[in-house]
Amino acid sequence: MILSQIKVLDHQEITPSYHRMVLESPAIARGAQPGQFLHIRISDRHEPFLRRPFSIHRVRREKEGQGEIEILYEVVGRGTEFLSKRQQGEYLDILGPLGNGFRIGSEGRRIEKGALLIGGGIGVAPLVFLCEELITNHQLPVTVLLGAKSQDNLLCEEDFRKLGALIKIATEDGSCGHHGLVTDLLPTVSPPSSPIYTCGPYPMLKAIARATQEYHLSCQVSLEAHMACGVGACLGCGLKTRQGYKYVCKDGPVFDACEVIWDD
Amino acid sequence: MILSQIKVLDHQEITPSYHRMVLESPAIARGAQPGQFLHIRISDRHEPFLRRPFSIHRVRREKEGQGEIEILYEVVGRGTEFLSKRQQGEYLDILGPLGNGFRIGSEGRRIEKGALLIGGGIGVAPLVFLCEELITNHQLPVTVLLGAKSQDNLLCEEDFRKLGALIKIATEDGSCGHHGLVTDLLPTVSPPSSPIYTCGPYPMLKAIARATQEYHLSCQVSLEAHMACGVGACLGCGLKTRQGYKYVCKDGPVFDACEVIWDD
Amino acid sequence: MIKPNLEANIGGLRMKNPVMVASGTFGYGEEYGDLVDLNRLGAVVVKGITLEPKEGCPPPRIVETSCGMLNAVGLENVGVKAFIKERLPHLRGFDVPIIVNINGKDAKEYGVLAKILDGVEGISGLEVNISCPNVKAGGIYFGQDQAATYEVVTRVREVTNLPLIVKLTPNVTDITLIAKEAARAGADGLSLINTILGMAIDIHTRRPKLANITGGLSGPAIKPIALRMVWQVAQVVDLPIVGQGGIMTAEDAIEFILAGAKAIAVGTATFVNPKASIEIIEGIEEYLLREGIEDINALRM
Amino acid sequence: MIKPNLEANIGGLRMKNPVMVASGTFGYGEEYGDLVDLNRLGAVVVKGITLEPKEGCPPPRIVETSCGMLNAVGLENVGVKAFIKERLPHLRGFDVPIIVNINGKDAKEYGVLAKILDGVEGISGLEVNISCPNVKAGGIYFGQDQAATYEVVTRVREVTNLPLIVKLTPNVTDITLIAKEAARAGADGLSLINTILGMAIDIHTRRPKLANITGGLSGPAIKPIALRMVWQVAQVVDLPIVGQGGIMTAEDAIEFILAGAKAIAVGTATFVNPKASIEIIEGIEEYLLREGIEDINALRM
Ligand SMILES: Cc1cc2nc3c(=O)[nH]c(=O)nc-3n(C[C@H](O)[C@H](O)[C@H](O)COP(=O)(O)OP(=O)(O)OC[C@H]3O[C@@H](n4cnc5c(N)ncnc54)[C@H](O)[C@@H]3O)c2cc1C
Ligand SMILES: Cc1cc2nc3c(=O)[nH]c(=O)nc-3n(C[C@H](O)[C@H](O)[C@H](O)COP(=O)(O)OP(=O)(O)OC[C@H]3O[C@@H](n4cnc5c(N)ncnc54)[C@H](O)[C@@H]3O)c2cc1C
Ligand SMILES: Cc1cc2nc3c(=O)[nH]c(=O)nc-3n(C[C@H](O)[C@H](O)[C@H](O)COP(=O)(O)O)c2cc1C
Ligand SMILES: Cc1cc2nc3c(=O)[nH]c(=O)nc-3n(C[C@H](O)[C@H](O)[C@H](O)COP(=O)(O)O)c2cc1C
Ligand code: FES
Ligand code: FES
Repeated sequence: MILSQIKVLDHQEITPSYHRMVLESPAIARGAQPGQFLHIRISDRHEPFLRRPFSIHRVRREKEGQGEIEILYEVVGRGTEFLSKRQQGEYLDILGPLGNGFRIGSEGRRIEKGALLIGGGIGVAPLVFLCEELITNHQLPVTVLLGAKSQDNLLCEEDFRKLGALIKIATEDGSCGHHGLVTDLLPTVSPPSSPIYTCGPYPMLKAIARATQEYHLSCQVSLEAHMACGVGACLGCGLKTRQGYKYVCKDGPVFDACEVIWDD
Repeated sequence: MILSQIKVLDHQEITPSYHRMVLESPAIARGAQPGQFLHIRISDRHEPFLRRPFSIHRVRREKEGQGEIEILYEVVGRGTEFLSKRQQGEYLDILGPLGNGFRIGSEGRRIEKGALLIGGGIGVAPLVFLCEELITNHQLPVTVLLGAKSQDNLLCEEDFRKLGALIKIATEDGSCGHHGLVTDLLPTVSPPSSPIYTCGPYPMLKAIARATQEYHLSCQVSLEAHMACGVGACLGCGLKTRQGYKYVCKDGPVFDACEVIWDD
Repeated sequence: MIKPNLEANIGGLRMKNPVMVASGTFGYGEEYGDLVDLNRLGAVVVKGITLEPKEGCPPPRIVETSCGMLNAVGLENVGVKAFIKERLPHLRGFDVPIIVNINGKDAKEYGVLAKILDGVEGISGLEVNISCPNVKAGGIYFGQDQAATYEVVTRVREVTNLPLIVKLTPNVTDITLIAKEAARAGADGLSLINTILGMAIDIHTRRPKLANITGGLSGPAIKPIALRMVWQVAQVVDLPIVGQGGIMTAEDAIEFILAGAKAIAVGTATFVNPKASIEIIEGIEEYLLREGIEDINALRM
Repeated sequence: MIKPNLEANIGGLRMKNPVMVASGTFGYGEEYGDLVDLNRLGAVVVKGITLEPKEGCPPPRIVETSCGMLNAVGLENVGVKAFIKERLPHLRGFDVPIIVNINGKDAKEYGVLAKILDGVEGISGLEVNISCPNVKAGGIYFGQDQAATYEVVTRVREVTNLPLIVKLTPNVTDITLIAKEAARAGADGLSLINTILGMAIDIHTRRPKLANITGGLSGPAIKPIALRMVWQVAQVVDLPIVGQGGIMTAEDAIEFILAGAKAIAVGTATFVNPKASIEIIEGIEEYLLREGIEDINALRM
């Protein structure tokens, strides 16, 4: 956990609502795990007041002493809007890496058959980092199911392709791939027993959790909660689990789907 | 009184604390009087919360339908600091022109002998506009007494010189002109009976008011007060006068020195 | 789709929309004349009036705070007679209900004021301010005490049939108790909240920033508190509520309506954005259209 | 010039500087371990403790507001036994006074809690929280009532000689009355203010944003209110005050000290800037140096 002023190396608008920001931080790049997040101070004044959490989208740590991290974000409110105005060369006050990321080969078991990544909308953000880790460091075959409202909201297809993942797409309006929800694609995946890693809107995660529970599949979900501290101090991001309240920021944001008590 | 989004045409840092901003507004340029001010919204979020008042420093209205106004300001707190970061091409939400400016030839009497302008620190801002008006439109000889902490804080000497004013300078550290307060220069001015127009720190204005009252000189002071509305609606900028409370934003900011009840 | 109905009714006072401008933030309706078309507003609540002209507090009277401001104007006003003679005529020229905010030194004076105003042409309602934090005699005391609230409202009720809105102070342990007393004494509506007592100190001069030492906090900083109080009162008192406190946007206004307010008042926002009230009216209408709600009175949590 | 003296003493609890971290905003002192050197702090007030473990409120528990936040955590904690066994040992490793924030269901339970904690190694003082707005039984009720305040503090006072700081709620008509009762019952110090009850509504779902409906407002939005209450209490009660509510910077802290606080607590600021407390200590020292004040206890309005 590092708190520092970090330089914006690059900031690209992918579409008016999606932005990609590259940040210079050898220290965070060195320690970051897929699924972990950054807690970013949006303004040095009191509004927007709280920090905003963003998953680590990609990490580059080519040379010793160098390192870059990327976030991919959607403009949904005042904080992200303000963030989208920050320019190359400016500095951001960042706390991270925070939380527990995806466990690869959880409980000591090695994954042999490969992994299934399911991303909905902006939820793909942490999955690119994870995919790279799985393919490059673990030499595992990865299938990615990508879901979006429409082709315009489809993110990172190229990134996953370059990494060598097999990609299946679903859009709600049918403008690309399967016409329907990404969860419809679940039965089409083989082998059906690969461990699942997923991030996306709550209803999607819940549907996946339900499906995987039925088939006793290992499934890790990356969840969101409104956060104040990001480090477990405020107890603001409480999540109902079978072991009582856990904290999205400290115990998560990645949880086993089966330990989460899903809301209606 | 106009409320509009106004484009920043130019924004120059004179020294790290003093900035000059040129704004595009034919409508304000057309109606503005020396001594009036603009009420500028600093942020479109809630912090800094209130608008900030700035005197109209200069006006250009060369051609029909065109017009520029300038402010000259000092960075003293969060609002002016934030303002100093606005860039050319951005838009500012501005209410103005507001207030009652300097009265030239007050009470119907024409000024014959000329005018004496006394500016302390950033208080010179409205005097440049006034000086231009006096010299260009009223063909009056103008003497300007300029005071500052030191040579580095001396503002607008060149502007006054170009307009053709006679200038005398005092600095508190003696780095330029008379070593002492600008009020020390008062007895050196001739004719001693010119009407006085002044803006600057409160103690300076008070000293001048006292001196001019003794000699029964006409003296107009431009005063400051913390403001909310800027238009006379909140009664926040109350000023004690011999006629009861008046409002700096609506009745002023320019007042006859003799009507003000000066604080200790 | 047809235009949604925005009409509101506060205890007999009918408005074309639920958006008022709050007392003390819109002068006597002349100051923003060039910028705000009064005819578009739901109602105008004028600056607080007293029986005699009042000088108010010495300056400095206002201080900016985080997302808000403190004011200690101290009810400066021209007095009821000058108000009727000099300020009201201008307001009569508009097609908008005028609500007069009244302030007495004691219960009797509230009654005297109400009687003077009763029947005066161009006045549509009274807002009985029992909550000004910046005057020593009277003012805050009434609105912090159940019995005093009952007495003041009773006195006013006795002498007028004008719609009577009682303006409550948030500086209390349980605002519902005061609200209930106002209702029992015959109020037609409740206005809440007035400002919250606050303070600021200059660390360089080591003196309070306001000459009056303390002042009333307003603006977005207090919105969550105001909203909570409106919600609390709406649960237990069956009077229409004029919600206020930190409303800057249509979204804020809608929050208050969802919390149970029948109308809202825009206060400090006008200083920051003179057109706030107009933009809020437009924004509420757009929201209702978007959500497919035909009548604002059907908007509920 | 020599370094100014920053030492503070809150009813026998001696601190190297007047800057505490506030209850509920610093966990059990471990969470910010990497970033904040506990040894530099004046004191650490741990998250509120109850007799039995407490589950707290369902999520969502926090909402951002203008210059502040609402929380409805609901005093979730591991219970006093687990606290002593599992959390305290880590804290004992530091050279900083640990203050335990205690919360009972009734006056008796406050007494039981205090007795359990009395004499436990590593505990330097108790903060008796009679002001949590997010628990139904107990909690806010005590701090809104003079008699209940007196009773709770008396019960705690009977069983412990630890420095006793009573934490007051701002949700009252007159905080000085409650402060006086706490003093009369034997408090060694007062802590104010706790959060102010507030609310936020989602206009799209038309539901409250917090599962608990209402929550406690903290952050810079409430600073003017907190400052006013500290000043009011300091005028009439002769106990050292721990000022808090919206302190973000050293300047804010100094305002509280000028208003009459002997120490201050940094709460919500830590979420925004984990190093806020350390920067505030440094900023106070710089201010004293700049102003030529040799002892912080000499700093007065
Ligand atoms: C662990 C984690 C990782 C995330 N990673 C990403 C990412 O990689 N890319 C991305 O675009 N978004 C991500 N999000 C969501 C992102 O944090 C929110 O979209 C963002 O905080 C919205 O801020 P705002 O001011 O624009 O919206 P507003 O709605 O104005 O924000 C108001 C408040 O609500 C909170 N809030 C609003 N939406 C969310 C949300 N979905 N989750 C948590 N808090 C929220 C804000 O933090 C703020 O406190 C992540 C959230 C979490 C918890
Ligand atoms: C009619 C008028 C004309 C002015 N003209 C100029 C000008 O041409 N150039 C210039 O540099 N300054 C001018 N000022 C002063 C300028 O308004 C303040 O310096 C500015 O508001 C400070 O804002 P801040 O946020 O940087 O300071 P902060 O101290 O952080 O401001 C906090 C609050 O105090 C108010 N405030 C602080 N200082 C003053 C002040 N001196 N007068 C009024 N309010 C103040 C701010 O408006 C704000 O509400 C003028 C003031 C008035 C009333
Ligand atoms: C400068 C100022 C003056 C005010 N004067 C009055 C007044 O005379 N009578 C009154 O009932 N309320 C008065 N108020 C309170 C407002 O009407 C309103 O209730 C309060 O400010 C909360 O709303 P806001 O946050 O939207 O401003 C005043 C508020 C301000 C800021
Ligand atoms: C998330 C959160 C949890 C809190 N928990 C407690 C608590 O358990 N006990 C307590 O006495 N105060 C608690 N408080 C109140 C703070 O200690 C502090 O008094 C209050 O937040 C005002 O200060 P601030 O504005 O600096 O945060 C909590 C505040 C927050 C924001
Ligand atoms: S955000 Fe504070 S505990 Fe998770
Ligand atoms: S600033 Fe509102 S009356 Fe002058």
